[in-house]
Amino acid sequence: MGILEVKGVGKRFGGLQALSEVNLSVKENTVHAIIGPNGAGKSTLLNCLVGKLIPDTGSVMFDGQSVLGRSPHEINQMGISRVFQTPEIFGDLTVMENVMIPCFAKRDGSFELNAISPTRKHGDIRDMAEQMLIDVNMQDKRNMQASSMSRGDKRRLEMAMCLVQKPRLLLLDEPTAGMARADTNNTIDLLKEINETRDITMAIIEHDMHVVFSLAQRITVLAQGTPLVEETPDNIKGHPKVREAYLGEAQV
Amino acid sequence: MDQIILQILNGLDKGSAYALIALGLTLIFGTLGVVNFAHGALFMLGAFCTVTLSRMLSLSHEVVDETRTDFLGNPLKVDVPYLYDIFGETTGAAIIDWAVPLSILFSIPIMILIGIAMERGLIKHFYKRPHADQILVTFGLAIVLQEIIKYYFGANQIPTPAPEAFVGSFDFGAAIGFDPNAIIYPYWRIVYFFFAMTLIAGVFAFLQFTTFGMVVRAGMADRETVQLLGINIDRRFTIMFGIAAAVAGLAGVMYTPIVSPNYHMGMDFLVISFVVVVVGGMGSLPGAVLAGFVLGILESFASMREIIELLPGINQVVIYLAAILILLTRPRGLLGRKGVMED
Amino acid sequence: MLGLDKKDFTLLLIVSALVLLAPLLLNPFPEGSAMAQFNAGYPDLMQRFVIFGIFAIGFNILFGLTGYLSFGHAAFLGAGSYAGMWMLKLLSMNVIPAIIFSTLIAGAISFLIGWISLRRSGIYFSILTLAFAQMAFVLAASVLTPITGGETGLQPALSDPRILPEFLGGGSVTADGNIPKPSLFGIEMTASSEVAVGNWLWTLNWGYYLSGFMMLVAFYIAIRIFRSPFGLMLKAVKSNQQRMSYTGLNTRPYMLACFVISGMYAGLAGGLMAAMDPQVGAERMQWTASGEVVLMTILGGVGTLIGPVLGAGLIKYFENIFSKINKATLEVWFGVFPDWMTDLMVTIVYPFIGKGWHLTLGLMFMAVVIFLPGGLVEGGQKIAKLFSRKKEPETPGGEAKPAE
Amino acid sequence: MSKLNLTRRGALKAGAAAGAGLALPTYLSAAGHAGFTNAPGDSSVTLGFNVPQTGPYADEGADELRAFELAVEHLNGGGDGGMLNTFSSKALDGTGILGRKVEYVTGDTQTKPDAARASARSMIEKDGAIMISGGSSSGVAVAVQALCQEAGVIFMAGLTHSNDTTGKDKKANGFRHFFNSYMSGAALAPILANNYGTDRKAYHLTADYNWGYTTEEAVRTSTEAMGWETVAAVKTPLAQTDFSSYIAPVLNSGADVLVLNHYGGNMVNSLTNAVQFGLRAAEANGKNFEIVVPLYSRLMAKGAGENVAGIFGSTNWHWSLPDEGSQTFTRSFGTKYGFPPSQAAHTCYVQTLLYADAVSRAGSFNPCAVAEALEGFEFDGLGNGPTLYRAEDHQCFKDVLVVKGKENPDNEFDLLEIVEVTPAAQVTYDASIFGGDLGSCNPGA
Repeated sequence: MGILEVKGVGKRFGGLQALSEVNLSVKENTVHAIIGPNGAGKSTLLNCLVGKLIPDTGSVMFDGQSVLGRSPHEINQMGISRVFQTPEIFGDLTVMENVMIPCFAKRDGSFELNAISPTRKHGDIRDMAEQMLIDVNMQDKRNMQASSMSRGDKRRLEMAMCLVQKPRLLLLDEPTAGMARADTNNTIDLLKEINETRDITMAIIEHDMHVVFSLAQRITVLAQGTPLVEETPDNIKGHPKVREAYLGEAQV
Repeated sequence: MDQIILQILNGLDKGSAYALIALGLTLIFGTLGVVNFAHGALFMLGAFCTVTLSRMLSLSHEVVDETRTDFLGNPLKVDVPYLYDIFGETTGAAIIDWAVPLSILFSIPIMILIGIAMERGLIKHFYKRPHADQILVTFGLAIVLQEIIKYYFGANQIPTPAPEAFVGSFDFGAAIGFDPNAIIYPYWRIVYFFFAMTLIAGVFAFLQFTTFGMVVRAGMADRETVQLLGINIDRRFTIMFGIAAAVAGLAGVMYTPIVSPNYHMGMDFLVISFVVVVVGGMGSLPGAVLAGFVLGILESFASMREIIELLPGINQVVIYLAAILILLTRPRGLLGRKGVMED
Repeated sequence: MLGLDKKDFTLLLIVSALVLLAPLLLNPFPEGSAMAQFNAGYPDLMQRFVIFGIFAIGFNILFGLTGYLSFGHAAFLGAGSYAGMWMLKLLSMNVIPAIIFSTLIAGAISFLIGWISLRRSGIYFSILTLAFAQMAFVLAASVLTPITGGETGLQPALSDPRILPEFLGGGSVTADGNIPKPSLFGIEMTASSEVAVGNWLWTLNWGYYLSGFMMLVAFYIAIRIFRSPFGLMLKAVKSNQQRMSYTGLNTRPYMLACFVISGMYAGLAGGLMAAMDPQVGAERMQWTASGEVVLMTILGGVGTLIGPVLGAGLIKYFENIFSKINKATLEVWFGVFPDWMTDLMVTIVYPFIGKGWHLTLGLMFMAVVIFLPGGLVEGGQKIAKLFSRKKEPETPGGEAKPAE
Repeated sequence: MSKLNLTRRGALKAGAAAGAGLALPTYLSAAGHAGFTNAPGDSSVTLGFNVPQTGPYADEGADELRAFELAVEHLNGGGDGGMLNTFSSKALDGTGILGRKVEYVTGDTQTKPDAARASARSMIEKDGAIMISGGSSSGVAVAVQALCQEAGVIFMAGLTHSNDTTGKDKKANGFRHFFNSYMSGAALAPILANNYGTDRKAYHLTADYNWGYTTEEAVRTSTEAMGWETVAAVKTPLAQTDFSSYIAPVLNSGADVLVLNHYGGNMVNSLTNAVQFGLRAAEANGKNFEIVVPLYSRLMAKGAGENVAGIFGSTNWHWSLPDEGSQTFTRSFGTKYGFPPSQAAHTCYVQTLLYADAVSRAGSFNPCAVAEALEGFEFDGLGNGPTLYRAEDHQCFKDVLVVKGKENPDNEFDLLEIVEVTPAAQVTYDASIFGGDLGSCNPGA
């Protein structure tokens, strides 16, 4: 039994069958990559996992509980965090505040009317956030306005915001898209370290095969809305079906 | 039955006024994203173009008539328009009588100039500012324009009748087999309806079939890309503003015989025009027109005696009630685009 | 101090001092002098300053923190006023029940309207709130006349029951046959003391100080909300709702709580208005009244603590002081000049005062937004910067501005 | 703590010119003042004129303000003295009021009860006004009247036509010279019956607010008493500008008379729309279709233009009245401003004179003394013939004018012609029929 079990999921947009009969099992403490050509349904699948979309058929179980019909904040509270393709952060707020918000969500749940007590008196939250900033090496930027940072820093911040919640499953949507090689390697190292030291399961959508093969323990190949193969990285390399699906697009 | 047909006529008539005002507003607000609280003022300025032209045509010199007296008992001074001297009394009177239709020609260049001046001088600097700032600056401008008009024309309504030829009503009922007088409708309102339809069609055709329109539509969808293509979208947006002002102004010009203008008429229409645009859906021109007609017809039906007796006060709230129901069932109004002014 | 950090506490102290000394500060010109026209230190206007201050502070909690622009806040002000007035009619002329009840009723109504309107965001939310408020207004002015007094408004009457015992402000009629006045355990809201120093005359009014105290409480609570985790969440709503839900936070209850708090502020303001001046007109709910609080907030500075209060003060000052200047006043002012010059000056200034006060107001709106983007607070900060020697270190990344 | 006491303000105002030096703080106590709010100093007295200066009634407000300025001028002995010369009471002699020069302050009601009260309060609290007058709507009049009662000053209502002002909302400190809905109905009905017959069917359009209700009620009752039948009465929103959807069904409803219980912009628009729909030219039930406007004003007639031709209505006063008082007033006003006064201007001018006269006769500015002098006061020479200020409800009873829109006006002011001057006796009613309670006079302080 994996921590995330997707069974027979299908989703239709008007005339387009975006997903059909998708099965996926993500084992605890592994890094599981989902790859596939453009339009294969990767993002749709991800959106079905976090409650942004509701699949027409099938089931999505996280740790034995169904996530279907739950809203994104409930699914997050179950232990699933998501990193977006373009970093989604609180641009108007400071870096510190950005990290404190998920701490509050972790401690107080999805709603708490803390309308009178001063934020600065919540020492535990402060400590949590402070430690996280040190972990991602951003403590010197703590008072900067988040939107004024570089894209790389924004992504690091978003990662920190997800990690500080200690999720059990981290979903990453092309975490290295548009990054320079050096940054990509840094990100790979960071994710590896996270996976190893924090016991966080990861599901990652990625185009960059270098990233995929550096990180993933298992890979699912998606094409035209259905999973083609689910295998270890070694077996995926040179798999005929995968070659066929990518039609030379893959940089294997 | 005749009552229903009559209220549909009324609704179309009201709707054409709403649609016309909302059309101009949605060009600026729904697509350029500027919350323009001065739009009602443009409508009002259009109406006062008519008043101004009609005053200019009636420019007069005084002739003392010894046979009559004024209110203080002095000999009465009679005003004789210069036009009478130039064209003779009959032709002169006829020209003055046609002041409202003549104002169409008079107001177009003026309104376009006002619109362009407004955009260049003020709005241009506010495209990137928060909506709150746009509200404050355009509301301020609306008040200023309104007060200037009040200073010169007073607060009272100024009668601006339609030409003699359009006075009276057309008996629809008789034409389609009802009793005489069952369904009558004033000629001028029929004219207004067709005028509105023509203007709406003109604006759509302009945006749909000209290169200019295509560029503007592309610019509305994605301003940056169009600019990257080396097209000067700013200038085109300026012209769009001019056109929107002209549409609002023309709506005002033709409306004067229906409701005599005063300086406040723009504010009276401001709320309803925003409601129409939003109910139609942000960023949608057809939506604005459709919403105008839907709300116009609903308002007409709600003002039927039988309905008011059933639901007292319904005539007062029907537009707002409809707006709430539409927005709750259709999140982006009737035909709105995703992501326009949703945050 | 009081759970505030030093900076906020200083701000609270300054505002408290201003409220306390307003009767002196707002009457800088001696009685009878030509400039006395600009004195604003009389009870009615001072009460309006602080009451509209409360209204604007509450509105700013919604608009400033979350960015949700409600165009129907006047409905809560009006509902609060009607509720307060009914307390004055039925229960007693003591203002305490009126104020409490008006806040609660406005809270209940804002819960209903918020619950529905918050299903939409952006302009769609604005139009929903506008539609609800306009419905409330037109119905209050017409079919609800038995409850609201219609267009004429609701006032206390000699025939009202006022069932509480006399010492709690009950009783229909006073000993001399008049309607009792709103009071606080026997102290009438209109009661004032006057202090005269030379030709200066200051009116210290009970109603004003009660309203002023309520405003300070409201202001203090607003600071606490701004600095609380709840306030942080509201700023997060404004910044990025998507991230918020993927962080496990439910935006709906945060928004609804904020909307209700904001509505209760409006209700409190409405209740105080009824208590200070026992008369409620339906036009208190009209869209122009909703628009006015929007303008106050923007004028003062959206999202700043003190801005809305300044904006409210400025607009009310214009409405009450500029509208009262007439040609005769001008002739006195410019009377020192030769006749032709007096006439000239009067001709130039006349369009901007008296019946032209709207024009001046409109010009001021435009001037503020063009020259002081960010409102009066930003203008104040600019001036403060001019005078402070200390040069601020340039931060190219942009240090996040504290919400001042 | 003392109660509100503004007596010192007037004294300070007067003394300021002398330039008193810095004095020690003086705490005023309740004792030792005149016993009423804003008692004036020895040299001047301040009146507050509260009129709409912005909004749709701004022109009417401007005309009221002109009348007030003229009244002040006449009271202070300036100009030609106006109606001081024709007024039956001779207590006023052009030396101000009780020897004090009359000064005034102005404010903007915005035709909103809230704004009007704010403005009036500032006059009372800041400027020391001892009397408030003016206004152009009943909502404003009722609100400001209640305020004056509470503050202890006299309110001399301006233009307010609803029965409520001196009916259910009457106050001991408030006085109305203007006529009301009931009188309009009582004056109009016989004229309508004479001209249009007694078997008419009426369709009412009524503005959906208090004044509309009382007017519809008054006209219905009095016309039905003449034998008319009311086919329907439809309420129209106050904010309505285009009345087409209300007018359109009228012609086919079986009615042959349309009664427009509208005032101001409502009336201008609904009448314009009705004429546009051809109602003036139409026939129904074999009779000419007719339109009636219960309350007329010249400014409204101007806004409606030639649409008013031949339409009946009632009005409080008109400049073409032939009596000496009216003629004198029209002359002074017209000479000063270049056009004739409106009925709103007339009522405001007369109210100011009546107040000044009552103070002079009472020999005191104390509101209770003034009220006593006004109650039951009979006078003449201010237009409208012999008039009674009835003590029971503080309503003036005088002749009411029934007017008709002129077919061929000579000039832009000559829009209405007087059809009939209905004598006061015919429009007098029992003071108790509208309920309400005057209470007792409040001198404030």
